[in-house]
Amino acid sequence: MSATQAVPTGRREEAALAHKCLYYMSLMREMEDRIERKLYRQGKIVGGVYVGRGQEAISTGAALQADPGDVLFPTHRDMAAYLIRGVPAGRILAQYMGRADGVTHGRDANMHMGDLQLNVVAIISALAATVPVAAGAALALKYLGRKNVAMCWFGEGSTSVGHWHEGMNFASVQKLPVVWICNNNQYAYSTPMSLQMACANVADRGPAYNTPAEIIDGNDVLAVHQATGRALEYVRAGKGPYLLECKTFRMTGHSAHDAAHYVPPELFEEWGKLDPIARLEARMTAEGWAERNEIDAIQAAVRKEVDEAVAFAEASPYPDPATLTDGVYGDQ
Amino acid sequence: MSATQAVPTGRREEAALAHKCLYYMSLMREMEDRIERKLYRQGKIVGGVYVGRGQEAISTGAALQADPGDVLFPTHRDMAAYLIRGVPAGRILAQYMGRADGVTHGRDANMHMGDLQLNVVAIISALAATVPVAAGAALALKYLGRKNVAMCWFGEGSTSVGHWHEGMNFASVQKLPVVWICNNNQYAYSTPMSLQMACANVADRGPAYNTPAEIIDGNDVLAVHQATGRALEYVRAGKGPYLLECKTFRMTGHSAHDAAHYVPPELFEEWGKLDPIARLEARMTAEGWAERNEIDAIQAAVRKEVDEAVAFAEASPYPDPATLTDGVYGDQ
Amino acid sequence: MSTTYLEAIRQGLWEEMERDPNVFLIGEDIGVYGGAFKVTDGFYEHFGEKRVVDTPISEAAIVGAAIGASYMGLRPVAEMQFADFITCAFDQIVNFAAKSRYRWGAAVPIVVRAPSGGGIHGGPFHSQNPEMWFVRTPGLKVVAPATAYDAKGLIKSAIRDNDPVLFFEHKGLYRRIKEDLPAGEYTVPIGKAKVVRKGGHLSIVTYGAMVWTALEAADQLAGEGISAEVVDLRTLLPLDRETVCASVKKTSKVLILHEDTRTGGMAGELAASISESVFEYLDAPIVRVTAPDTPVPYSPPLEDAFLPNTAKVVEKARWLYRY
Amino acid sequence: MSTTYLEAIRQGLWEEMERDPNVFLIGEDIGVYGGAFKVTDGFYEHFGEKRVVDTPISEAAIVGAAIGASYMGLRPVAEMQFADFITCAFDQIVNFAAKSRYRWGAAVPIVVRAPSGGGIHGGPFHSQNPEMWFVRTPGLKVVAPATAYDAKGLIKSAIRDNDPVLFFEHKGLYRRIKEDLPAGEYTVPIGKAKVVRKGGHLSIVTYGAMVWTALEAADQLAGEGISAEVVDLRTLLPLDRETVCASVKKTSKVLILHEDTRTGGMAGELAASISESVFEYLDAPIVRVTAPDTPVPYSPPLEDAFLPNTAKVVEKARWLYRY
Ligand SMILES: Cc1ncc(C[n+]2csc(CCOP(=O)(O)OP(=O)(O)O)c2C)c(N)n1
Ligand SMILES: Cc1ncc(C[n+]2csc(CCOP(=O)(O)OP(=O)(O)O)c2C)c(N)n1
Ligand SMILES: [Mg+2]
Ligand SMILES: [Mg+2]
Repeated sequence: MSATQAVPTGRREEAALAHKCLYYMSLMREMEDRIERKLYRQGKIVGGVYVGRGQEAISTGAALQADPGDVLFPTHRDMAAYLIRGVPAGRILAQYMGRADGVTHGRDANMHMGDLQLNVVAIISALAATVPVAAGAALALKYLGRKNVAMCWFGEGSTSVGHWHEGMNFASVQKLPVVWICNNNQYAYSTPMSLQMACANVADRGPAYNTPAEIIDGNDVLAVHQATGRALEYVRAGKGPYLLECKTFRMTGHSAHDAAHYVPPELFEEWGKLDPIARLEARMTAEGWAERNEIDAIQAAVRKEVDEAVAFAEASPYPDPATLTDGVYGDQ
Repeated sequence: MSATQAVPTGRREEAALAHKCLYYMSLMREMEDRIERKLYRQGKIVGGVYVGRGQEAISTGAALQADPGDVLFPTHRDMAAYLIRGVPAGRILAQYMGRADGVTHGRDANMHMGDLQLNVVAIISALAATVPVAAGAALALKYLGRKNVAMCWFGEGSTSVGHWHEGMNFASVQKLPVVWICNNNQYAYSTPMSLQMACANVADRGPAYNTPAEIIDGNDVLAVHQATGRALEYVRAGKGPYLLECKTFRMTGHSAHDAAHYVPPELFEEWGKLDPIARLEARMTAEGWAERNEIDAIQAAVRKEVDEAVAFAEASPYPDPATLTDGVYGDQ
Repeated sequence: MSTTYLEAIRQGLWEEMERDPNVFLIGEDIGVYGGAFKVTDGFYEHFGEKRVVDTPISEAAIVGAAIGASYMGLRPVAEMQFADFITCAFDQIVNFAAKSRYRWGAAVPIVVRAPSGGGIHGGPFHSQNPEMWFVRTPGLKVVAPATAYDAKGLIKSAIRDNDPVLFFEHKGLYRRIKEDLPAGEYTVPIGKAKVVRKGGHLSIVTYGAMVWTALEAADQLAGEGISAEVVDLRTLLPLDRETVCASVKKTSKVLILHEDTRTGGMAGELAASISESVFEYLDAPIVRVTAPDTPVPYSPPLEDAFLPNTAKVVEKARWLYRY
Repeated sequence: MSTTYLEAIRQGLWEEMERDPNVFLIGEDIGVYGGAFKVTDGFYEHFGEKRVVDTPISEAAIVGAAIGASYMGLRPVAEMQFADFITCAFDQIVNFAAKSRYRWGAAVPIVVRAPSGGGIHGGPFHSQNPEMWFVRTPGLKVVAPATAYDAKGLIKSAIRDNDPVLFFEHKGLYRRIKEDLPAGEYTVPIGKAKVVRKGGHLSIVTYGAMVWTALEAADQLAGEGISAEVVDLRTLLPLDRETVCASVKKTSKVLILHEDTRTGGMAGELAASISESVFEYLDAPIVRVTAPDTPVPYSPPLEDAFLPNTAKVVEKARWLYRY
């Protein structure tokens, strides 16, 4: 009888979930480390690089609650959502490197990628532009009688954009099935919360749309997972949208070329102690969900997977310039 | 000793204010009646006609609190703000009739008019577009060390527009001296509140900007006046913006060509009983602020003023087509 | 039974909604009220609130929601109450919708209907011709019908098209023009111009309401022995350069006419195309008749001076003929 | 001491802020951070938060607030972090700012700075050339300097101008080009093109980063005995048609070059102007070298194929010369 079998059923599910969470968070972390600290510095990524270091719990915890038929709208800091949807790590790296096997075949950069087969939609750069689009997808799901929902992420800074307001409002008036997830990492580029909004929390904006808003610990993947479950229950019941504000911190500059001198170092220190991966690992061993060597095995597997993904991406050719003008229109 | 002199000082001020309010509300009513029910039907106004019938208390009560140096941003239903600022009635009518003496000299239509000398800014059609502009004016007033504020009106429907959100947010973050005034007349064209927003009141949006928001009876001109006073005190003290939601009703179609079949007739009936002019008149006689014959005299004076204004406008020539391309640029 | 331009669009929308349950309408005051111009009058009663979605005042959300719904397989037709307000949805149209297919292969089969154009004394914000903001944006299609027949046929094609189509309906034509439409169902292809009057001395290339001005001018010119060919572009993007160039090849002289302001207008693109492709056939300068570079003024005498008209076209055409 | 294009803009902004206390900056991350491209680095420290206003992510509010502040007598300089996001402020620019003076006489002396252009592998949303959305909008001025000298002189003129000026800074030039600037203060007039290289066989008309491409091409062509004149528009609206037409009159052949996509691009307006005004002087078709009609792709080989370059210009110029 193995250790896992000794765990009662409920605990077994928790343990399995924790394993999954750890795997995806670690995979995202490793992917982004490789991108930002290696490939970018090697000049293999010529465009912008934005990572979600320290925020992995949010896309992981939330996306793991989604059904495959639920439509995801991740931001530039939600790579785990793609991984969970089954977008191959190698294709994501090829995407960053502008290769033919990238998710957009070299047409667009970094996290600007999507796949309608997998129900994951590509952002555009303009922040919050996906918010009304997610509302529209939710409208369609309702229209078509599907039981699915849209799940749309945005940063706290993005809530200042007019499109955000219009999308939130429209979705609430129409009682659309959408879960809004705010990655509140307290900075938008160099702009702190205090220069972004006069209210203390993004959740304070829920009442403007009569949308229930919950504040959660965005560095606790299981808390995010549970809260998303509550939100989904509400939303699937046809009660309208639900807003989750996940408090977290951007453990990096805005992008690979930003050293974040404007962030008080204490903040990095303080939040570093709340690292969602370290926290989950500690919890897993404390709860008896995993032995240390199992955790090490997960991390080793992740590193291997990323090694292979890098190899795949580096082997991928650049797109053929002859394809430059293809696909602007469908009837081309 | 006249009746007015018998009134103690405080009461005398109230009486004088009531007279002023009655005069401007009546002038606005008479102007708009003449525009919508006479000139428009006579084909003398070829563009759109939007009136503020039933809502006169809001622009009147609020604008009467403003100092001449305060900058006003009225909507298409706030004619009293112009009259109070001293824009001549004849020029407003000439504006509607596209004449050379119109406030914009025939360049723009109806309430699309402004005069920077008088600190009143012209709206554009796109709703809520003045909201960030008013924030900018307030920023400048603060920058220049003036003690003045911006006062910006909008309909409840306009709060759905992204620009509204961006302007409200920016003003609150910067603690700008601006009083926001919502004419909540419960319809936006044919769209009722229930299809416009999921919250019950526009004031419910105040917390999203940490902006104090007060709901007031928009058909009680003295209540509007008092509330504006409170708002101005707060705003002039440098505490940031303040939002007044004035509940009222649009006692007309959206525009002169809209019969408003979509409005349940009971609503017109119910709100008709709350007519701000009739209410003020009743209060004035009840409080002993005016005799009936004084009120009649005000109404007669108003009619005469509008008669003269119509004559002025009708006598005004059309703009000279030779001026068509003038003034697109300053250095032309 | 003669059908107005407005009624033709109504019919096209109605037929497409009957044909395909995934077609739906979204916009401000389009439901119970039937739309500011009553184009969708009766749709709400017939198709219900699911398929006729009244929205808050949120042009960006209207277009954004249309995009999202189209990703899920629906065929949204969004209405801008006036074309002038399309500026509020600009980012959604030019950045989200236009680039989606090219970037990641996600088609955006939406239609954005926008009543545009002047002549109704609507002033600077109810009279604009915003087409060139979009003609310069790859990934969009831009349609501007002049006749009831084309309006119906093109709205149907737009709905069936797999790319985002901006449909500029000239509000001055809504109730002004009428014609008998075929009994059966038909479509008009996007991307094809039409020679609406044959002529030999010069070509007038135009679109939208100005097609009627061109035809009136051609009539008048005919009386003077000048034979003008009139080309109605019908679609502005993708542009049917072939039909335009073929006409110029034949007549060797071309007058380009549009209601839109001059600088950066459609005439520029056409002039470039013509002088690039059929330069050797040109016997005279390419002539433009357009509105001047100002906002659209409200007062009737100003707006009358602003808009191109038959007299201005005839005068320029005469000059061109004599050149 | 050589000054970069970026540093030239910095200097212009700095000098104007020193000169006029009513000039202030407004935008995202322009304060403590010094701007995404560091154009305003050090401004916050020197001028303080009153004159360097960091905003929420709200392009419409940034431009709207600039308009409102300008009504009160200030001289706001707004920054779009990337020109691509100007679409979010579109209504404020084309409807509020552009039409204000014409409608009711209220001047809007604002500047909107927008880093535009490709070549840095920024992909579809960090590489666009949005100028034509504005060149077609009467009431705006549109400036696009190619040199450090012009960038400094034009930003100063833009700030002093009494109308809304869109200032497109080519981000690919920021640190790529350098030149010695005069010690004293100077301005460059808005609305004046410049012949930056004289030549007799053909004219290349262009602006922005492509001026350098044109000059390189002209160098190469000179080696083949082809003498190309290069005209740098510098201002796109109001357009200096005189300088362009004078060059064409002299050379009788013209190639128009822009980094922007083709359809609806600046080349169209220029072609129309040329074939309207100096048709009789033309000895060859008007030739365009532009980007193709697609979004700007990210991957280097795709973007390289997308952008016009010296080889493409030389090839077309040779063809034109031989025509
Ligand atoms: C409309 C718009 N304006 C500006 C930018 C430039 N920009 C990119 S990311 C960013 C900060 C975003 O902050 P937030 O929404 O909090 O997300 P985070 O990056 O912190 O996850 C900015 C200003 C943009 N992409 N879109
Ligand atoms: C951005 C925009 N969209 C649509 C319109 C068309 N429109 C004009 S007034 C109006 C209703 C406005 O409602 P509200 O803000 O409540 O003001 P009210 O007219 O009720 O005073 C609409 C939809 C517009 N002017 N601007
Ligand atoms: Mg953030
Ligand atoms: Mg209303």
